[in-house]
Amino acid sequence: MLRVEGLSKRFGGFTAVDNVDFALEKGEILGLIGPNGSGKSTIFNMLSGTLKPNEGSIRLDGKEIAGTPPHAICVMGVGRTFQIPRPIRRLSILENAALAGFYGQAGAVTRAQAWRSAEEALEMVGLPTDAEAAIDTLGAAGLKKLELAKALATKPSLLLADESLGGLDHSEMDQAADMLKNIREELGVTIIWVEHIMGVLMRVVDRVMVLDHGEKIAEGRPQEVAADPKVIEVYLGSDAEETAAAASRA
Amino acid sequence: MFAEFTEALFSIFFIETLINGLLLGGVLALLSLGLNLIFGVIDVVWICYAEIIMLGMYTIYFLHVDGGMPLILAAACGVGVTALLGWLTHRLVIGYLLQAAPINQLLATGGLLFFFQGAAMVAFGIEFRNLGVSLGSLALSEDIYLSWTRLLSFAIAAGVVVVLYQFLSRSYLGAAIRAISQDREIMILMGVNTKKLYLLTSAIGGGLAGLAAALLALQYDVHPFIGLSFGPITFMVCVMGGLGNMVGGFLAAFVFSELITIGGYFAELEWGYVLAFAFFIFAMFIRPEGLFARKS
Amino acid sequence: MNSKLLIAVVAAVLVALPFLGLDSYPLHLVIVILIWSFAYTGWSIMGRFGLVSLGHGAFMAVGGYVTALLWNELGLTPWIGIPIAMLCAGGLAVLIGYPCFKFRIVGHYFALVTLALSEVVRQIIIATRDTTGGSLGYTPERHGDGWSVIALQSDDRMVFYFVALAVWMAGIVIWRLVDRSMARYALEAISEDEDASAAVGVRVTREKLKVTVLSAVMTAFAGAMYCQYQMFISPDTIGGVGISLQIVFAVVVGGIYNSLGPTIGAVITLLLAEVLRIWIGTEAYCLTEKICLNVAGVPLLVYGIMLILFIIFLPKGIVGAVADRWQARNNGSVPAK
Amino acid sequence: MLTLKNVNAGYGDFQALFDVSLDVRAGEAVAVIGPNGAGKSTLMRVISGMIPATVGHIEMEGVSVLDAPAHDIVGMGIAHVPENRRLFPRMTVEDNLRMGCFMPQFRAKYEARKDFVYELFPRMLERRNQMAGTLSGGEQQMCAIGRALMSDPKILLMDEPSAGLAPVIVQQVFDLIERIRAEGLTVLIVEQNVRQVLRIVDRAYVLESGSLRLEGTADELLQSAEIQKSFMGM
Amino acid sequence: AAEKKIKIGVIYDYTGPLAGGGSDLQALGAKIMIDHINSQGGVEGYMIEPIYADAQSKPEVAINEAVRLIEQEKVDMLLGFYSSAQCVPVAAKVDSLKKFMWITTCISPAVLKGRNLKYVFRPQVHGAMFGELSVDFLNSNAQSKLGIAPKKLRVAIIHEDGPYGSGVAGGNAGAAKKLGMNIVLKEGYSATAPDLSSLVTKLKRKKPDVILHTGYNPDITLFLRQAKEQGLRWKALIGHGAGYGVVDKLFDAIGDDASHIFNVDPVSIWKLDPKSLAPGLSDITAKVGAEYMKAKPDTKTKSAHVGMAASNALVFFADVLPRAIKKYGGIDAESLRKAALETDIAPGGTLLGYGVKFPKAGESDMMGQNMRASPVVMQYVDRKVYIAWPKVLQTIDPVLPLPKGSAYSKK
Ligand SMILES: Nc1ncnc2c1ncn2[C@@H]1O[C@H](COP(=O)(O)OP(=O)(O)OP(=O)(O)O)[C@@H](O)[C@H]1O
Ligand SMILES: Nc1ncnc2c1ncn2[C@@H]1O[C@H](COP(=O)(O)OP(=O)(O)OP(=O)(O)O)[C@@H](O)[C@H]1O
Ligand SMILES: [Mg+2]
Ligand SMILES: [Mg+2]
Repeated sequence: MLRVEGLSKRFGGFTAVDNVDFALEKGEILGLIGPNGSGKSTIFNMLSGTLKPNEGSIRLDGKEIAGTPPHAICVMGVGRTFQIPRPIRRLSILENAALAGFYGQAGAVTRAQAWRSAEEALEMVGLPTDAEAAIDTLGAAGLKKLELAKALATKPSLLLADESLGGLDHSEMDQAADMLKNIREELGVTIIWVEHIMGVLMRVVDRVMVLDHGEKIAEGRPQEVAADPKVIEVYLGSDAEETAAAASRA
Repeated sequence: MFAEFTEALFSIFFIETLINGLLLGGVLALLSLGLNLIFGVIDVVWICYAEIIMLGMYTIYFLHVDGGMPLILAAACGVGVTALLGWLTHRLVIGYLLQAAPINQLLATGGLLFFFQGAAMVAFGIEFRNLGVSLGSLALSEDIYLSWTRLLSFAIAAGVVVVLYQFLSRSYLGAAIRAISQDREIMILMGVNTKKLYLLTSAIGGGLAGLAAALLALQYDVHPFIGLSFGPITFMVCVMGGLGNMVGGFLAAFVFSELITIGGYFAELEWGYVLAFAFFIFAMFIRPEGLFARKS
Repeated sequence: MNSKLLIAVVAAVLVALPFLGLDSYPLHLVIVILIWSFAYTGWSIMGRFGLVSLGHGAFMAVGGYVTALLWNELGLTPWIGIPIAMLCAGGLAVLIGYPCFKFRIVGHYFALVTLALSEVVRQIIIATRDTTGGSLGYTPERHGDGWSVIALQSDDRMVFYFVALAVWMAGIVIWRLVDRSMARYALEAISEDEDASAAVGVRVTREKLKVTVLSAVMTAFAGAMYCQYQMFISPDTIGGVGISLQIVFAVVVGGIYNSLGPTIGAVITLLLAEVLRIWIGTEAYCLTEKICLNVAGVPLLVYGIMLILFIIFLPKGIVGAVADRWQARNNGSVPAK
Repeated sequence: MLTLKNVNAGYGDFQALFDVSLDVRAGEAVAVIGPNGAGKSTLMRVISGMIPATVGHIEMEGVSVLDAPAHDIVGMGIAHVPENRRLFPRMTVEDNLRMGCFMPQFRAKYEARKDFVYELFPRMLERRNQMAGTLSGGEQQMCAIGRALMSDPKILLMDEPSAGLAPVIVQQVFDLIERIRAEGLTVLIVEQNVRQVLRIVDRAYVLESGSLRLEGTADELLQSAEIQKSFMGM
Repeated sequence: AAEKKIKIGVIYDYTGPLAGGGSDLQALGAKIMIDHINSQGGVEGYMIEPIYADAQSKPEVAINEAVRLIEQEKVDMLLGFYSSAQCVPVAAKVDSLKKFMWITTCISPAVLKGRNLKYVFRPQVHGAMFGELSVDFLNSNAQSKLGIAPKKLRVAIIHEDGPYGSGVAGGNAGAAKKLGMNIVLKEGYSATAPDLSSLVTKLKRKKPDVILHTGYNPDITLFLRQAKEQGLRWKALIGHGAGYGVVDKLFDAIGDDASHIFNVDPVSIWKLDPKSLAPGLSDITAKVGAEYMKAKPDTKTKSAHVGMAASNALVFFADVLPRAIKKYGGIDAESLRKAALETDIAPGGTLLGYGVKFPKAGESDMMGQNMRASPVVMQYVDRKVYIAWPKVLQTIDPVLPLPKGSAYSKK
């Protein structure tokens, strides 16, 4: 459903993403990993339209979307979360999701429909759906969940999840990982997931792609990647064994 | 029409216009220095900045004319008074609003603007007061003379920019002033007393207003509303240079002043301002971070 | 229920006002306040979303000058002139707003760009003095005595009162419509985080532009109204930075997040100016032979202090503070900041 | 060296810490672990003066920390590497380090400390003129720790130094902490990465919902089934 | 017995930029005269009850105050107004309210010209007269003093762009054109402009012999200072009232270089030869002067502003008001209007020296304008004020061209 070819992004003289190709099948979960600053979020920013690629094409269901503005891409069915949660604090939790439901869905949406999809999304991630609940009542984990709920309320076909686990404790990480699985299974959403917590990521994803300095250095099933010496060198380090263990547990 | 234009263009007086622009730029640069510092550090637009300059001019006027103090000394006192005013502005108003919405901070200094104008009017009346001192001018040729006051403004503005730049980039205090604008909360972890640092910055900014006042007093009558003539231009110079960017602000002052004088030379004076302001808007579109901001 | 009743009572009082023996001059004040309230309401429609424009003086001036110029120069009735003026203001708003929003000029920068706009418009009016009268001001030509429908002129204040009242109410209604619309959520979101809003499908530039144009058009209409009522405009009375600031101040004093805030702000600031000026008068008070105080400056001074105190102690404005109190009493709890 | 007694703290009306007591002896490395929102960061902030304690005592080498003005606390030898690093993004690495040396009593040692930090992190020497905001995550963490070390502190507070970092980098950061310990520094560290942190500290406290629930040596806790279950996903 | 009284709304600018530009002094003059009349026991049994109001240098405030005084305070008439920007809208408003308005100061022709106002009267000189007089003065003296034929004379006209400056400059230009003078530059500028260096440069390029300037206060001193510093030279500088009327300020600003500047203004009442005036007037002049000094003890040179307002107010109290009461039986607008239309004061009959007569309906396109008013050309020499023109009133033979030694004199 998604086909990316020759994608590059430069900031000034610095190349953040360098000629990356990849493709996704419907319903797949792709893990995107790589050292800090290797260009993962930058790829997300280009897929979601926040940044314009310098080169390359991004085709969603055959349609070229590179350079399309973010709101349009959202309506076309690409939902994203932000690495650092960006809720609208002046709106309630429900309104945050409803906003996404109203503006982010394809076609004309009535208010009632928007609110309904918001409630569904919040239920999915396990957040309260009462109208008054304010953002301030959410902790770090809640905010991450809200990011997901906002993306889900737009009824995406492709979900870009950026470090949904960062800063969560272990039990919450597990919950979140299960949630992503659920989303795929129940809604049939295709997912790209960026994460540094290998123990969880490897259990969930179908395929892993590894970036380093903006270039793709490996791609394949979790076990293969976890064993790749190059990946171990630049990314996994001494975590490799545990990662491999997690991958095989999946 | 066209002949008139070319004649004007190739006249020696066009060169004089360019020089005038440069010298006016010195004045604008001086005006905007302190504001720029405050702007960059505290991230609050002091709309009342020009009014602090006005009060500085009054101080100098009274000390020199009524008190018989030598001009230099009076100017020094003026700097002291405006520094105190800057300090007070932060202590009594802005300090309470650091967490408030930016618009409220802006408006509070707007309230100060009215307060300063009103206070000046109550205390000093509405008369135009004139220092009656002229430093004369430097004859470059038969036709072209340069005002010493403006040359002095230019030199002082340039000097202050250099000093300020050195101060900000070399000293601990300077580094702290830059740092506080980037992350206020963790300054405490550096052992910085943020309150004191803000007050210090406000006082330095205020003191620079006094310096500007000293040079303006040599060129303009003092009256409670003099700030209105300079306020808007000063803000725009700061913004066009990139807020908190001393060198950028300095350069922007000259862009502005050249536009004003050249526009005023070829057409009626207002068109100079229209040109400058329109250019400002345009410049914001192409370089929103300021014409002279370094790309980060 | 309760609030509906309140509104009904207020409306009844307002309609009955001129028949309650209100003198001519107070009626004049009320009209002026209503017109300004409409302009302030127009400003707050965008101002409440963090779009702090200091350029509304420009829109107001466009409204007044275009209408009056069309009437005097081309004999075009304000019935057509005002819509044209509003169109011009809307065009100007797009001209300045589109690039601003496209290039992400927000906060102080937006305020200062729009400030430059009001200066540009003011200077242009002054510079084209042969047509606009420059700082002398401009007067729409009278169309006979009494009142004229075609020229939208009237000697009878009563007529203007009801027109102004209707306009003001329309302003409140528009404010509330925006408040209840989905666009409000979008704009709240945009004002906090443009990227995050765009990521959930909000068309940031378009939403901002829509509200800016609406606000500009309303302000221009207020400018035209002011011109028709006072039969006089000058760059400083309805344009320039001074007016732009006056608008912002009044709204903040009244309360930016409430439909009645701008109106209350208008009532308070305009009446305050009036009362202080009349009360304090023009005498000079001398402390000693030589030291005299020019008390004529006191209104300005008091106005300044009030503004500062308001902002420090009632940052949500009068209406906002009252509403919070009200809510606190009803909920028995302290409102969130 | 650092002692907290019955400390309460919070934000406005919200209380985040309830009656917390703990102490850290000289030369020790102590971890504070706990679920999200437990108040771990709040605890660090109270110690370094970023937020005031409402009740309780905090003493550093017998001197009350709470009696000192907040900005003098770093002068008592307490340095804090805040959550999310919090560098000054538009200043160079070297300027960031300089800020760590801001207090007048530290300035004389500036050159020496800088050399020390560069020796510890040769990468920083390489990057010293780069804007801190453009550093990679791991580099930023080095810079943040380096900045805290500039004041030659007696105790270093670290709030989730491994958050959001790639596994290799996380490893580097923990190595780094061990090296710092080797220099004789006392460390109080907050971590989500419980397994790794328990390998490098001597003792640990478990904080939940603002109260201390458990305390023990690293080994004890590593063995504890409860800890394994709730914090290590086993 | 209940005393009868006439309530008068007196509006000037006590605050804002215009206040210091002369409005404050005008207000003082009016007040001195009102106090004087009351101290004489009022007019025909009517005491004068003034209500002073501040227009704050803003037209909209002036309108508001006018409406308030008329409708709220129920004044019988308005008196005063300094700025033409205020007079224009206020006069229209007051006239449509059918109230009587006596303008002491605003001089713009635009206030009355072509408006056919019925209840607004202005004993004051109007702006075009200023402009015409200065040109007339040049026309008569160019050949003899400057050795330049009037048609060859290079004249620059600069003015603040308000109604006042524009009005005067219009008079300048009209008259100069009629006489075929060479107008090398005519330009307006905003009185609050922070810089006039471009204007000075333009003037230098156009090399005028004479500069005709109209401005308020801060802009005049700014212009003079920048002109001096940039080396602008002229043979004569002729100012036209307002800022040029405040002699002290000129000398404060540029010192002795202010010497030999000309100023067109109604004459300073203290400069007139008492013998040329009707008996009794010089006593009043002296009294006004004494009160002036009492109010402003720092004054070095008495400004013409105070006398101007005093004189113009006196015309109303001494001539119009008694006739309205005695002949037309009251102080309503209609009676005052009829009385004013009958005013016929010969030259020498006012403190300012000129006579007063208003046009009858259809006689002029400036209804309400005193047709007998005329300014004079004064010249300042060493802080003293002399009358240079017209010839009959001369107290000095005009010094022209500017003598060597002044910073502005041509080498
Ligand atoms: N707007 C920008 N301007 C300049 N450089 C940028 C910009 N955004 C990102 N970069 C640089 O591009 C590189 C890739 O950044 P990106 O955020 O994609 O990394 P990442 O893989 O998501 O890292 P992390 O795992 O730490 O989130 C980094 O070196 C970063 O500094
Ligand atoms: N600035 C703040 N204002 C109000 N409440 C806050 C603030 N910071 C934290 N809190 C609240 O205080 C509680 C404790 O927060 P704290 O940041 O100390 O938790 P933590 O243990 O560090 O969590 P994490 O693992 O997510 O960093 C949380 O409920 C949080 O919502
Ligand atoms: Mg990232
Ligand atoms: Mg934390």
